[in-house]
Amino acid sequence: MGLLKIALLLFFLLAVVLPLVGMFSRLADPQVREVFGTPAFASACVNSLVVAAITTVVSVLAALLMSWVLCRTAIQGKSVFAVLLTVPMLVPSLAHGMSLVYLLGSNGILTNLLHGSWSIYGFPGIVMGSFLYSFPPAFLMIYDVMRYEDATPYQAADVLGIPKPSQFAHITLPFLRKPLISAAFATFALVITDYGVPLMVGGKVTTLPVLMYQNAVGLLDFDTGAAIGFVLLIPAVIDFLVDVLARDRASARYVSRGFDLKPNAVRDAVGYVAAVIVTLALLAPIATFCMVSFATKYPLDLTPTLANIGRAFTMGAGSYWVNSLFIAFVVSILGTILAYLVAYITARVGGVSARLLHLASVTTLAVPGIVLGLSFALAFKGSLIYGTFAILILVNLVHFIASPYLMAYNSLSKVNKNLEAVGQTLGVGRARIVLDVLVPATADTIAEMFSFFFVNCMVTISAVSFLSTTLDMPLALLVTDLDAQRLVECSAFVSVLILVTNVIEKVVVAAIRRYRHTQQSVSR
Amino acid sequence: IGLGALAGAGGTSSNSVVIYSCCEGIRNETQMTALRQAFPNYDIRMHYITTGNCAARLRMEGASSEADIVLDFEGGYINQVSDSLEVLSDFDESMYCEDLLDPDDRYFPFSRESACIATNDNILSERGIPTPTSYQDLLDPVYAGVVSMPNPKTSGTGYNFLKSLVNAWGEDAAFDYFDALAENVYQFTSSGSGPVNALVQGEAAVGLGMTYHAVSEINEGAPLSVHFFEEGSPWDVYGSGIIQGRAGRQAVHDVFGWLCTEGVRIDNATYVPDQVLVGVSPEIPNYPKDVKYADMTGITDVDEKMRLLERWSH
Amino acid sequence: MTIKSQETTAPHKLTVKGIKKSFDGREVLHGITFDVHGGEFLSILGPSGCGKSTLLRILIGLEHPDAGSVLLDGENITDAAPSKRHMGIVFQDYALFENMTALGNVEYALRFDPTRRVRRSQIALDALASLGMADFANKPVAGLSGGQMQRVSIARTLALSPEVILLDEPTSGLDADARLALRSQLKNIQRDHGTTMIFITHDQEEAFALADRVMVMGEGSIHQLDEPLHIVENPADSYVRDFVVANLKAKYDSLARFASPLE
Amino acid sequence: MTIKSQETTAPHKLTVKGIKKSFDGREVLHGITFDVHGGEFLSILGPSGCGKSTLLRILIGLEHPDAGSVLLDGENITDAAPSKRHMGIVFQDYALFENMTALGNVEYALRFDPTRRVRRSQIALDALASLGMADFANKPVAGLSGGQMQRVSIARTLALSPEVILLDEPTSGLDADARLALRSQLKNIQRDHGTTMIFITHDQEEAFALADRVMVMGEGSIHQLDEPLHIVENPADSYVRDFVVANLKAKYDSLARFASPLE
Ligand SMILES: Nc1ncnc2c1ncn2[C@@H]1O[C@H](COP(=O)(O)OP(=O)(O)OP(=O)(O)O)[C@@H](O)[C@H]1O
Ligand SMILES: Nc1ncnc2c1ncn2[C@@H]1O[C@H](COP(=O)(O)OP(=O)(O)OP(=O)(O)O)[C@@H](O)[C@H]1O
Ligand SMILES: [Mg+2]
Ligand SMILES: [Mg+2]
Repeated sequence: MGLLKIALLLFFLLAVVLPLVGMFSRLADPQVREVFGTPAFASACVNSLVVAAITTVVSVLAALLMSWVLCRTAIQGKSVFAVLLTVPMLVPSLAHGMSLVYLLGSNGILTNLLHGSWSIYGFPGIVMGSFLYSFPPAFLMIYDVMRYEDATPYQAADVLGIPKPSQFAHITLPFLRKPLISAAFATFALVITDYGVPLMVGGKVTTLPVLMYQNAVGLLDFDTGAAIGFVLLIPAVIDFLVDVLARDRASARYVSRGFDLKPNAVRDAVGYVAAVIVTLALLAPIATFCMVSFATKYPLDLTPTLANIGRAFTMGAGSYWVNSLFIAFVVSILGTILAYLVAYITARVGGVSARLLHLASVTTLAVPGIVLGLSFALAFKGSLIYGTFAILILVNLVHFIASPYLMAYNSLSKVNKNLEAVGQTLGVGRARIVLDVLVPATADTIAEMFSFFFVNCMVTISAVSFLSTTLDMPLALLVTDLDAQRLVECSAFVSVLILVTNVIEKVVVAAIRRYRHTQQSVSR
Repeated sequence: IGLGALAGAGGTSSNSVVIYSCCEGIRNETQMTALRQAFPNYDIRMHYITTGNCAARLRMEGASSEADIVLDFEGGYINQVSDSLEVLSDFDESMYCEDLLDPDDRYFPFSRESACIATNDNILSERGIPTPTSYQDLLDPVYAGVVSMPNPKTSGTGYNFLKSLVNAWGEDAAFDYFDALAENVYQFTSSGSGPVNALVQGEAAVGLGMTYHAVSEINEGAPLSVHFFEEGSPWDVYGSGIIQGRAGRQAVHDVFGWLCTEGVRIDNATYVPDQVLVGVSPEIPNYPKDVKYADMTGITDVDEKMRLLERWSH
Repeated sequence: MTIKSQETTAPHKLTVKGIKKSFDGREVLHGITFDVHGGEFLSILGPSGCGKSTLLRILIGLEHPDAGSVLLDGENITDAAPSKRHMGIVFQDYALFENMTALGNVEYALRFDPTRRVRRSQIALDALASLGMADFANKPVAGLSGGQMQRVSIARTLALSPEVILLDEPTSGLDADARLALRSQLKNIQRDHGTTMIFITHDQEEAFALADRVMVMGEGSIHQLDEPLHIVENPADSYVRDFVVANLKAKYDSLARFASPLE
Repeated sequence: MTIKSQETTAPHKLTVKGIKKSFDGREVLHGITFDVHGGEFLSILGPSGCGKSTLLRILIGLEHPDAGSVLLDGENITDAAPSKRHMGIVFQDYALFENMTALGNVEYALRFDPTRRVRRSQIALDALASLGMADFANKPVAGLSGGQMQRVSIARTLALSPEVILLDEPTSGLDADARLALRSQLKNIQRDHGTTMIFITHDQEEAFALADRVMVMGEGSIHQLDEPLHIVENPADSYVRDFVVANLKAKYDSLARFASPLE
């Protein structure tokens, strides 16, 4: 056990702490810090803050609304809506930016349909695009809590004669305070560190990640890139602190009663309308790039064709797809094992090093991909793994480990605390209890962890763009490359390919889960 | 953790050659088809890479790069990483136009890529916007929100426009101009192909982009036309070079030798007809002839580029 | 104490007639009929899943019966909203508003009651005080012990001066000491306010110790409803005899060992 | 029944000497010394947080004392591994392996015991049968009631024939009926196997009803350890008198109303 703890701590030291420390040590040079005094930096800061703040409000409110609709109204097809609302997570953020142009740009489909004369470039575009990819995680965070809320306080309130709106304000909102805060900070950190959407529809609005991209990739000025990366770390670190503090105070509640929702015409109508509007808003852009990917030449010739598939594969989509699948599988397997081991130690073994491990793995949540990627490039260049699949696997592993870790942590914390103690008194070792009892008991969580790694490896751009070679390049990077070669239809098709891959992965995992559950209920 | 074992399959056997090309896909394909015919025994792999990424990689990795050869790499960027390139003393440079040559012989010209003001004529007429005839025209409020330009910070094409006007009008006048133009630009795109993409999609009515991009779209039926103003067409040399330490390999030597002769000829005749080779000026349908080039003195000067971009605020 | 049940009038009488209820096609209450006298303490005993909670939820209107009716003082309240029945309910898991203080929990509902709105702080404090919780008024409920939370929950109900209080296993979550303390407080409330109490418990000794009458339920029906002593003397059937009375005897016997020193 | 505690030898004696334990600099056990006779049923009573569970965890080796020692039949086992102490422990929350059947739970540990490995099915079935759970052997434990789960948990411990069984509030999660049933089964095990039982509960009546001797704990120390009748007759101090004895009396009084019909 002690050896395992040391090995894991060493892993985080080498893969997280050292690269970041190495990168930020460049800030010691006052010349590097000069960027903080420039007007471009100041305006990028303001832009980033404005965009992230607005998007956070919109995403979290929409997430709250949809959670309410799915948990507190009697509409039909809730599980379908719940799935559809998370689909935008399955495509790269860049694709959202592109699809907004197809849909709402000056010559966009909807723009022409409605004879609109708006311009989405700039703040509106960034906010809309950021909403698309930040809504699903915010929704999941709130929905997962609201779904398990106990109904008895509401029944007590009904008996006491407390009106429904007041119940919402004084029971529901306080109950959701922590998840709302967590979701708000997570959304904020997610939006403020993304460069995919602003690059596509940012107009003249430069945000911090774009500035970092311009400096590191455009001007080859890694020092300035590192300096901006440091600033990008700040909101994420605040998010992390808030989250950790809020999480630790969370009380473990047990459900005693679910809500029995009697039909209510007005409330359910509101529910349907809201669910349909939000779902359409999220899916229309995705539908658009699916359409573009099968157009002969968008927008001049919309005749459907499969030619873009052939072209995309000629341009290497096939081998990049294999690269992505390979990376995603290896990361999902190694990552799940690693996150589970760490969670086992922090949730069930304890001790000082466990607290350190918890901190280390949650900290990775705070490191933006673009920062992580650059720090890896600077730290590992010239090492054995540089330019190989190994570094891509490592960077994805580190980039995405926090959430699966927390999933495992929460689920392992819920499993009976005394199992290992019983094992010890019965003469059964810890490892056996893990394999024979804990793993089966948390199998659903393990599947979820695997899925999380997989999907994110398929869509990520920020962390890998500095690190991949032309041989091990993942598919998502092809989206920008094809766009830069004026092959927008092929580029849209690559997004579709990523989407389809992720959908298949989700379906397979869901099928395996269902199979397991039916097996269990048969034996019952 | 045995991640090291998963190292990529990037083993370099003696007859393999890896080329990083900043050319578009179709140009690469043409080169590859001809290369395979010329060198059936060599294992040649060519990969598209965006200019910025290529530069960032070479800056970071230097001589340990996976690539052996870089192809069609923008002059400003190639100078920024020229430390990582071999001095090309073995090859003959007399065939190239003199104004394209690198005094340090770190690269040979591959293409002369020139830029234009392209317009989507459907959009212009729909909105009743006149076709611009000068840079000053573009400051007219009728162009508000319909102009697209690549960002000089991330795109060589963008920088070409900036540099050409700095040379023509002096630095202050040029920057004043772009500050005013920014009022009408709806987006500074990160890649050089962004404006032409936007024109094709009908997002922009006027785009500052590559001539050959616009012409290839015209030849595919897009309602675009190309225009040049009196300051002349901004242009730049795009070069090829060998990564430090690779020139000794016969395969690399052969392939590079082919690329900077036959390769240039083919590309010049098929895609980018601006003159590269002495006495060779091919024609391509719809490609404007007798283009007046802008004065691009100092376009490959790295320090100058850094100084000017420092001042660029968009 | 300023809380009083609706002054003067005699304590209220609850009449339950032929209540039936099915869930998913399975009938869990097969026609339940009984009266509760005003001011009475009625304990309901019965095995898990026999329908005790369902019956209580129908009485207060959280569930609607498939057949039968509920009358309060002769008035049919079967279709009345839960808040209009002059009843209160206390759940096993307290069902407190976790983000508020003890006082906040009790005051909250009073804000929506026009007649009590103005004096709500005083009423709430009095209700807390009557359960010995005055000192905890400004504590957040999340920090209280189980017994304290249950008292806040009862005070919250009491503050609205209900005529009937329904208690669904209010002592189950508490340890033995808190249980004993709560028992005497419930009896005090019944005595001081004349409130009718209907009390579900799994603990036979508790049911018999507290009740004026005990109702023994089997699956969805009533086996016996009578005064404790009568049930012990004349169990209605073998179920009541074997299960209820025998268990009481076991407990009595184990304590009787200490009879003389305890006397 | 084929399960026997280590044959022939007289029941085993547990000696606890000067046990001290601190957590985060706060001492929660201030030097606990007592003997448990072989085959005895010892109940431990005490307020929440007084250190009962900590004491039990030290006895079985899940926690190491800062000072003091634990001896089994004179042999110092303070540093022995939990599995080498011939003791078993049962927790309030059952701590069952939820993915297995009842039989699977009991069999599981036997797989790792070379001497019982071969006959493990039989041993496990016997253990379940001795707690009346034979019919549930092939049911997944997740579908069982609390009382049934607790019996599986006890059977799991019993299958390894421990000399001492430690029970940390095994009845707290159960309803009154399941509680009473479990009580008699625990007494049966003690009688049939001669197993020493150390039993924590919050229920005074339960503690006194079951125990050969009762240990009343205050914060980190022992107030009294004596036979039930002696404690009731001669409480060691006012804490024991006011809290333990007075509560017993209240319960006795409430049942005494039914004394004559119950006799
Ligand atoms: N909302 C519901 N939907 C479906 N079945 C229900 C519902 N509420 C109760 N039941 C079923 O009705 C039966 C009676 O339930 P009820 O809760 O009234 O029992 P109970 O006597 O209170 O049991 P316990 O002592 O365990 O609380 C049970 O079989 C239960 O599963
Ligand atoms: N692992 C631990 N770390 C820190 N403090 C602990 C630990 N285990 C117990 N304590 C503290 O030691 C004291 C005694 O705890 P213990 O669980 O032994 O009490 P208990 O008598 O079993 O209480 P209860 O009746 O509530 O179960 C408590 O104050 C508790 O908070
Ligand atoms: Mg119930
Ligand atoms: Mg305890």
